[in-house]
Amino acid sequence: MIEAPDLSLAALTPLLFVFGAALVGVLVESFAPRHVRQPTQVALALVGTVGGFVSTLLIAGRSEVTAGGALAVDGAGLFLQATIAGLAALSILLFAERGLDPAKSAFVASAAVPAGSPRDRELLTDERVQTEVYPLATFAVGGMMLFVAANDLLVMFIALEVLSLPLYLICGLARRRRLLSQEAAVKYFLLGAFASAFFLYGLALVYGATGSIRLSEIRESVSTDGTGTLLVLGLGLLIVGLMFKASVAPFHTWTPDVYQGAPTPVTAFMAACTKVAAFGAILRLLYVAFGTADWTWRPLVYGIAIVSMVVGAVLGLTQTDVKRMLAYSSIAHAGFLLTGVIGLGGGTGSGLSATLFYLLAYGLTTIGAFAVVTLVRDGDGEATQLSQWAGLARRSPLTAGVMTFLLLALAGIPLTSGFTGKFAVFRAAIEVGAWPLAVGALVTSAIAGFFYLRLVVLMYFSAPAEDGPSVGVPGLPTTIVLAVTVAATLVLGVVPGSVLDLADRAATLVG
Amino acid sequence: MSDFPWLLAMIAVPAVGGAAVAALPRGRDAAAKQVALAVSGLVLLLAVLATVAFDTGGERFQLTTSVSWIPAFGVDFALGVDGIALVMLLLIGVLVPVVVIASWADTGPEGRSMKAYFAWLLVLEAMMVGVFAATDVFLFYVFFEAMLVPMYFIIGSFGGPRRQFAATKFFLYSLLGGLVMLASVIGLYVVSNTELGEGTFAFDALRQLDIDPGVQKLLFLGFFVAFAIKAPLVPFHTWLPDSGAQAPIGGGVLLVGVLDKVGTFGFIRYCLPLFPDASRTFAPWILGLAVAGIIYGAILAMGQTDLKRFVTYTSIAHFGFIALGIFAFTAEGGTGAVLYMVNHGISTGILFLAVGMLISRGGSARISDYGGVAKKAPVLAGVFLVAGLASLALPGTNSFVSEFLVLLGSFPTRPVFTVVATVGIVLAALYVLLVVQRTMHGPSRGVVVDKPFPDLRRRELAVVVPLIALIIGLGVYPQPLLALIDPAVAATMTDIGSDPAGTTPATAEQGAN
Amino acid sequence: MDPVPATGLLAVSWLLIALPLAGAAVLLLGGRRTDRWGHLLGIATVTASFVLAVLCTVELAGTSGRSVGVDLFTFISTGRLDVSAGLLVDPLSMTFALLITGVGALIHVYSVGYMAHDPARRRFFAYLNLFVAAMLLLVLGNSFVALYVGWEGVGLASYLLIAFWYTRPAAATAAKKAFIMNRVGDVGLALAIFLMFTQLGTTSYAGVLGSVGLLAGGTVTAIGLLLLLGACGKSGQFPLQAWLPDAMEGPTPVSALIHAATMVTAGVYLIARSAPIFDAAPVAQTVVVVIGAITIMIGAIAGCAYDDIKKVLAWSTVSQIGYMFLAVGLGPIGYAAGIAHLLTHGFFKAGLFLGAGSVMHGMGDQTDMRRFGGLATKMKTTFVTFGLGYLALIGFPFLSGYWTKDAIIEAAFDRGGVSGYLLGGVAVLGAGLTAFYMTRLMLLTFFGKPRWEDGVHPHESPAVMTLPMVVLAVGSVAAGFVLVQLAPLADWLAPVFGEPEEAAAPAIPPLVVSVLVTVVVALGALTAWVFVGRREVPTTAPARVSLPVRAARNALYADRVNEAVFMRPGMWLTRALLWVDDRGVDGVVNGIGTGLGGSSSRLGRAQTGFVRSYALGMLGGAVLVAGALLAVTAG
Amino acid sequence: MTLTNYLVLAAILFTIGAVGVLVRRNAIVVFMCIELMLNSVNLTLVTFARANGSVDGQVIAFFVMVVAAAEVVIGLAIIMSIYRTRRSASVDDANLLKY
Repeated sequence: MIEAPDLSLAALTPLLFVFGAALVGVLVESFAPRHVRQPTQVALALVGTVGGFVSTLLIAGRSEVTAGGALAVDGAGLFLQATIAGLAALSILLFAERGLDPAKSAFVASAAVPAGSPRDRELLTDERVQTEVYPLATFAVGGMMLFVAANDLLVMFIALEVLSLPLYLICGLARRRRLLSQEAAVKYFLLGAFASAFFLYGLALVYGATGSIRLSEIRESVSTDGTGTLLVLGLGLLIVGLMFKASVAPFHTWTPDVYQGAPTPVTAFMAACTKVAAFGAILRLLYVAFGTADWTWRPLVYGIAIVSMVVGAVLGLTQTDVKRMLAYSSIAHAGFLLTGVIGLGGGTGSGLSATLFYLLAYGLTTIGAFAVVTLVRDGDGEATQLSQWAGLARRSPLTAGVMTFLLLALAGIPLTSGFTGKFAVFRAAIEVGAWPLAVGALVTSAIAGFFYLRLVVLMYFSAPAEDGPSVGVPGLPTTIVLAVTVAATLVLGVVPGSVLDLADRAATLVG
Repeated sequence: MSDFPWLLAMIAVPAVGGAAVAALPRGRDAAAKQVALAVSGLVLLLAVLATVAFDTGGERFQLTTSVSWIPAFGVDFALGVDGIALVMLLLIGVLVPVVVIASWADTGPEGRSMKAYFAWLLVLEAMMVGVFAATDVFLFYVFFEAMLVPMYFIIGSFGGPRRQFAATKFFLYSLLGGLVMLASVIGLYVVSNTELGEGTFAFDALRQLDIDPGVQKLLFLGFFVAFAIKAPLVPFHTWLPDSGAQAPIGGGVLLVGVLDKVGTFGFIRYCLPLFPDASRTFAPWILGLAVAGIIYGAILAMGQTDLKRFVTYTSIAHFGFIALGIFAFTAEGGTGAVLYMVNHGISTGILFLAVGMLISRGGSARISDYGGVAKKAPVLAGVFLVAGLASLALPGTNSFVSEFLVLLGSFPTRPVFTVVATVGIVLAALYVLLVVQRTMHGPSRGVVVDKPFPDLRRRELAVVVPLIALIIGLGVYPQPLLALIDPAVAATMTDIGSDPAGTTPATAEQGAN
Repeated sequence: MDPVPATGLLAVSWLLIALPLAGAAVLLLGGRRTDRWGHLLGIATVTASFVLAVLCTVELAGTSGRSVGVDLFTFISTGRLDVSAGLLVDPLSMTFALLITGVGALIHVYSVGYMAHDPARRRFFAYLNLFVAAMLLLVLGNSFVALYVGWEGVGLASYLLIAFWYTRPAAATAAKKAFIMNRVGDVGLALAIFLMFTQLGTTSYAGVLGSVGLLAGGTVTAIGLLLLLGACGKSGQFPLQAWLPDAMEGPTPVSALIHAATMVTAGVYLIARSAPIFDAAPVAQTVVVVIGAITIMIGAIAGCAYDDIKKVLAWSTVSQIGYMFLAVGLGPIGYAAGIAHLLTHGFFKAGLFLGAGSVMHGMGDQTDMRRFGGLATKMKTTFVTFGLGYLALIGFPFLSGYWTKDAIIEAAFDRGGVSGYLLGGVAVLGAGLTAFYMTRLMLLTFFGKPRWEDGVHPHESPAVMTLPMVVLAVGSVAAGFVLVQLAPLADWLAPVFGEPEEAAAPAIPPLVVSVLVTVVVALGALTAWVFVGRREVPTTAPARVSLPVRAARNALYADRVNEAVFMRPGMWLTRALLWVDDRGVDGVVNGIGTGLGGSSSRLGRAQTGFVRSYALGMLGGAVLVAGALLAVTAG
Repeated sequence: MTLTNYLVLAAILFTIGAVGVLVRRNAIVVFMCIELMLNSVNLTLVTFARANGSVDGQVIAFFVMVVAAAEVVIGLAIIMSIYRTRRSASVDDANLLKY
């Protein structure tokens, strides 16, 4: 008689909530009549994500390893899960926006129809929408939340796939510019699969070296019989796999293409949530499994951080597409986040809470920024060309103002959440003596400042372009998103105290 | 009376006022002006009352307000002023209303509504007050950076033809410096964390730290770069001519008159007291830059063909004097330097305004387009001359006292640098009189003939008269300001290990030993 | 030595300065409203302070020690520096005060007529008042700082007055030149003050002059030389003499008051005032006398060659001030003599200028002497007064110049030794040259055939102009006798310079000296008559002249030198720096920007859009990562 | 015969797969190469499982297969859609997004 592994359902509520919602969503998709699907699916997805969010708050403070040691439910995990769920809820709202596109949805009516075919053209304006995107997204959210709680390389891998596979799909579901969208999907898929192969091989090597895939056990074996070549190689490959998801240079190459090609709400979702999830996993891997041997990977991460910041900042300078520009900005931010990871020191530094806060702040701001992108439209969908934004401030001061504020936050100007986050992570880095890294980061953020500024200059100081884009009137969902993100960006910049304390209290990793 | 939160009020009033102006419906420019004038006038009143409430004999920092802001970082929202900051607040209080009146008739490029301009002016005022009134380094930094935003929009939206370039250059250059400083700010916090057990940003606490010299050097450089860009010292100056030339006159006045002072203020408020050893180590180099700036700025000023650029280059020369006075580490030099900050704000302010009045008539900033203005607009010419004389530090004008003090104070410790700097006063005469001759004297030429070129109007007189009054008044009787500044500088000298009482005469020393 | 606090009338001696200053303020701020009565106010204020000066002098004479201090308010007090705005009323300062206000008042009166037709007459009087105020501050101030303030104040006034007719480019340029060259001198003065503060911690006369003894020899010399630099700038002494003749672009009363009688003598005052310093610094003194001697010659030589009546007088001023420098450079025996000459010179040179002005007035503002001639009959008063001034200047026996100049020459010889003879010789030679060029001037202007331009009808000037000339003429005749014989100035100034000491054994008996001088002067005059008086004078200066004459016409190329040494390199430097700033400093800044942009687009190429190259990138990255980790663990 | 050989073989297979991804144009083939990499990992896993004398590795291998299958579904769907649009499965043709 084998007894079942301990399973603390309470600790798993968030996950159960989200996955439950996703599964129900599948059923709805297959059985509910078409006209009720859209509202039902949106409702379901929101219930799932918001429910997940709330339940994490309810069980906040728990710190245990459960599911037979496969899952670690701890402060950091819950904080990240909450962040993911919350950001996901906002993204879902963006998905659900029906006011902007004349066809009432950003997603393709029928993905199976070849792009550009007569049928496709007639479907373009058809108000019929496919709703599979909601359960898919919900599954991805579940995968992400699982990812950050994984206490076991296998679970981590499964979670990785669970969050990736739906994303691959929904990247290709744009209603307009379908060629770009599909190309983005293909690229994301192939490269993602390629990366997960690396991750998997790393898993295998680590398993071979330590005889276990449980993070805690890896930690023990590392501290007892040191780090052999096999183990180190494994670690390297695992890092590659995770860095890919976090879009850290030099594994960033997919990011700009996919961000540009994917439907903007999806881009927002990926930019915010995927990053959070990936960094959650990175933190776990590096500190729970390899924290005692941090001397092995610290120099590497140090270097990668610099590369990522420089690549992001420099390549961003000459972008001509807003979404692409934001993609490079997200690469640079990945670098800044890594300074926070460095700042974790021997796991004691303030780096963990700093990183948690930064992820939250960055996620909110970036969703807001993409939300604004969805507003600025011309004849065929969103006007993402920088040149089209010229003189936007005259057309719609409010939109321009919101965008400017969010950009300043991304640039890290004081009184915005971006500044608080930067301050936190750089402080962490300097505390552990990594001041050259911090200085480098600061210089690169000055460089990055240029391209954020470029957009501001265009919007405010340039004469409006002829036949420029119109600013759509956002429906309720987008309005909520904008309100929340802007408010949060401001609050986290002006009175971040409480949230910082929260992150501080949450900053524990078990396993 | 002194427990009223003067400083908080001086930040809140313009901030709220700015928001109010921004909230006005489109096209209500007239209302915007009136509100802006009223608000800035109120701030001036507050500044004066605060000065009355300030006790020169009392604590170093007074009128303090402090509430915990971000406990996680040990940051307080702490305000307070010593004499140095207080005189700067007075300067702000005076200049902003003047600028508002001076910009009364301005019209934005491409027919922009000037409403935003006045809103930004008020926001800028709030930020400037904050930057001088902060006694918490983090808070100081926040204002230091946030201050860029309004000025960025003032230049970028209401400036000259190349305003986009100028605004971006201004913002990025300053941002770069600021971020480098941020590294030092954090470093300072970390040091305090290790020394005091819990990190703090409170200036007075940080002043007590004794920091390992090596670390001091690094931290000092971080702060120095930011301030050297802000001030600006040669060779970090090239953003100023661009910004100054493109900025609208009002913005230019505040940019050169107040914003740049944040740099020199930073030297004396933060660099010296926090990093005495490093300051002494680097002093020779900085003095080199300062003196180079005096000569370099003056010579370049002579070579300028654009009136606004001319003014900015004269300022670069003046900032050299200020830095000289600060890094000479004598009470006289320091006091002179601080007084210089105020005086330069006034004298360059009026010079900039006079230039603006010229340009508003001639419609050109090229020096060569003018000539013989004195014939057609004698009063304007007179004002320009007075401004010029003030900027060449003629005795009887305010600048003389400060420049004289700076040189006299620097001579005992740094004779060589001072001698070179003193040559600068000849160059100053040269560049001022050159421009006066080209534009004001000789037969009327260029736009002076083509355009109507009326003499000063009532509103314009209202702009210049108070400034001229200050120029003469402070030139004849600077003592009140000196009395304010003296104790603060003395305290700084104690921090850096110089004799707070001033320079001991060489002969007296011989007598002593 | 320390001045006693002021009482009675002296306590309000600050009114001396305040009155003209108030006048200036009213006239400048009042604007056109004051046009009608502006000039009267100007005269009133100056006259008032003259009267006050007289009364003060009388009272001062009564006080013991004849040195009274007036403390007004604290000007600058910070650190160890404590400058109080205060006055020092003593024989020296009052002597100057009298000269300034007296001659000043006369010239104000004269200007009423001279500027009658100028629309900006009010402004003119405002500036004149401003000048008088600044000059009085210069001489009455009780510290070197106060002196410095007045020093630059008069500089400003002179700038404004030279550029009074600013629409003339020449005037504007001359004014600028004057101010700049003065500033060069001011640098010296300023540095001297800094040095005093560094060494003694004070800048007041009492403090500094009282404790010269504490200073090291080198320091004293340094201070002395720096002060001298300042003096040279103000007084148009070598090497800073070039601005003074150009300053004649200003209206003639200005030349008379500022550039002849008062301001340019400030240098002499400075050196006399700092007597203790110079007495303690023989080297500095030597430099003073040498500069004095050189300047005597430069001025005299240049004076011989010019045809512009005002410029000749200007060069003569330069050379006469050279005499004064020579005198004060000689130390105790010379101070009184120098001041005496300064005063008499004030009278006759002012008179000469006013005369010249009167001539120009009658000749339609013509200044070229080759266009004058035969005016003696046309303008009798002018001729007589001018003639008296002329005689006084060349040292015609028993007129002012005779007494004071001879005293200086004697003192020069009394210095003894080679240097004594050298200096004395130069002085005598200078006297001869003076006689030459002044006689030439007289002949060209008042004698010979008329060479007037057509349509010029010379006429005597109105009484308001001639009256001051008459007064000054009287001064030119009598002042010397009064100051040297009747009521020796030396005794009056004793409290400042100490009791006058007679040279133990005069190298050459005074009588011999005066005879010698008189003879040389006569010779000079005769030569002039031989060269100029007997012949027909061409109305245009002959082009083909001997080298020395050409050199003299170019004022010994002083301007050329300035141009070659300062102006051209300066312009070149400016251009060079402009380039450096634009391409160099700013080039780097902008270059970084463009460079980043360029590298950005170049790196961007790596983002080819091909999945397979992305995969390659990732594989490469993976290899690097693995390599790095292995390197770390292995190493 | 030692287990090392298996590991080496797996490594070689992995490399072949990786190189294949780099050199082949046809999306399907590229995808198959990735599958090859996954399976090489499986081989590694089971080898280590034997070496460590635990079954974990083999269990993991099963998981991997399942995941791979899922990947196939998604992948083929995506590739199909783009193929139907472009009438070509060459990954090099999907090149609109760059720089």
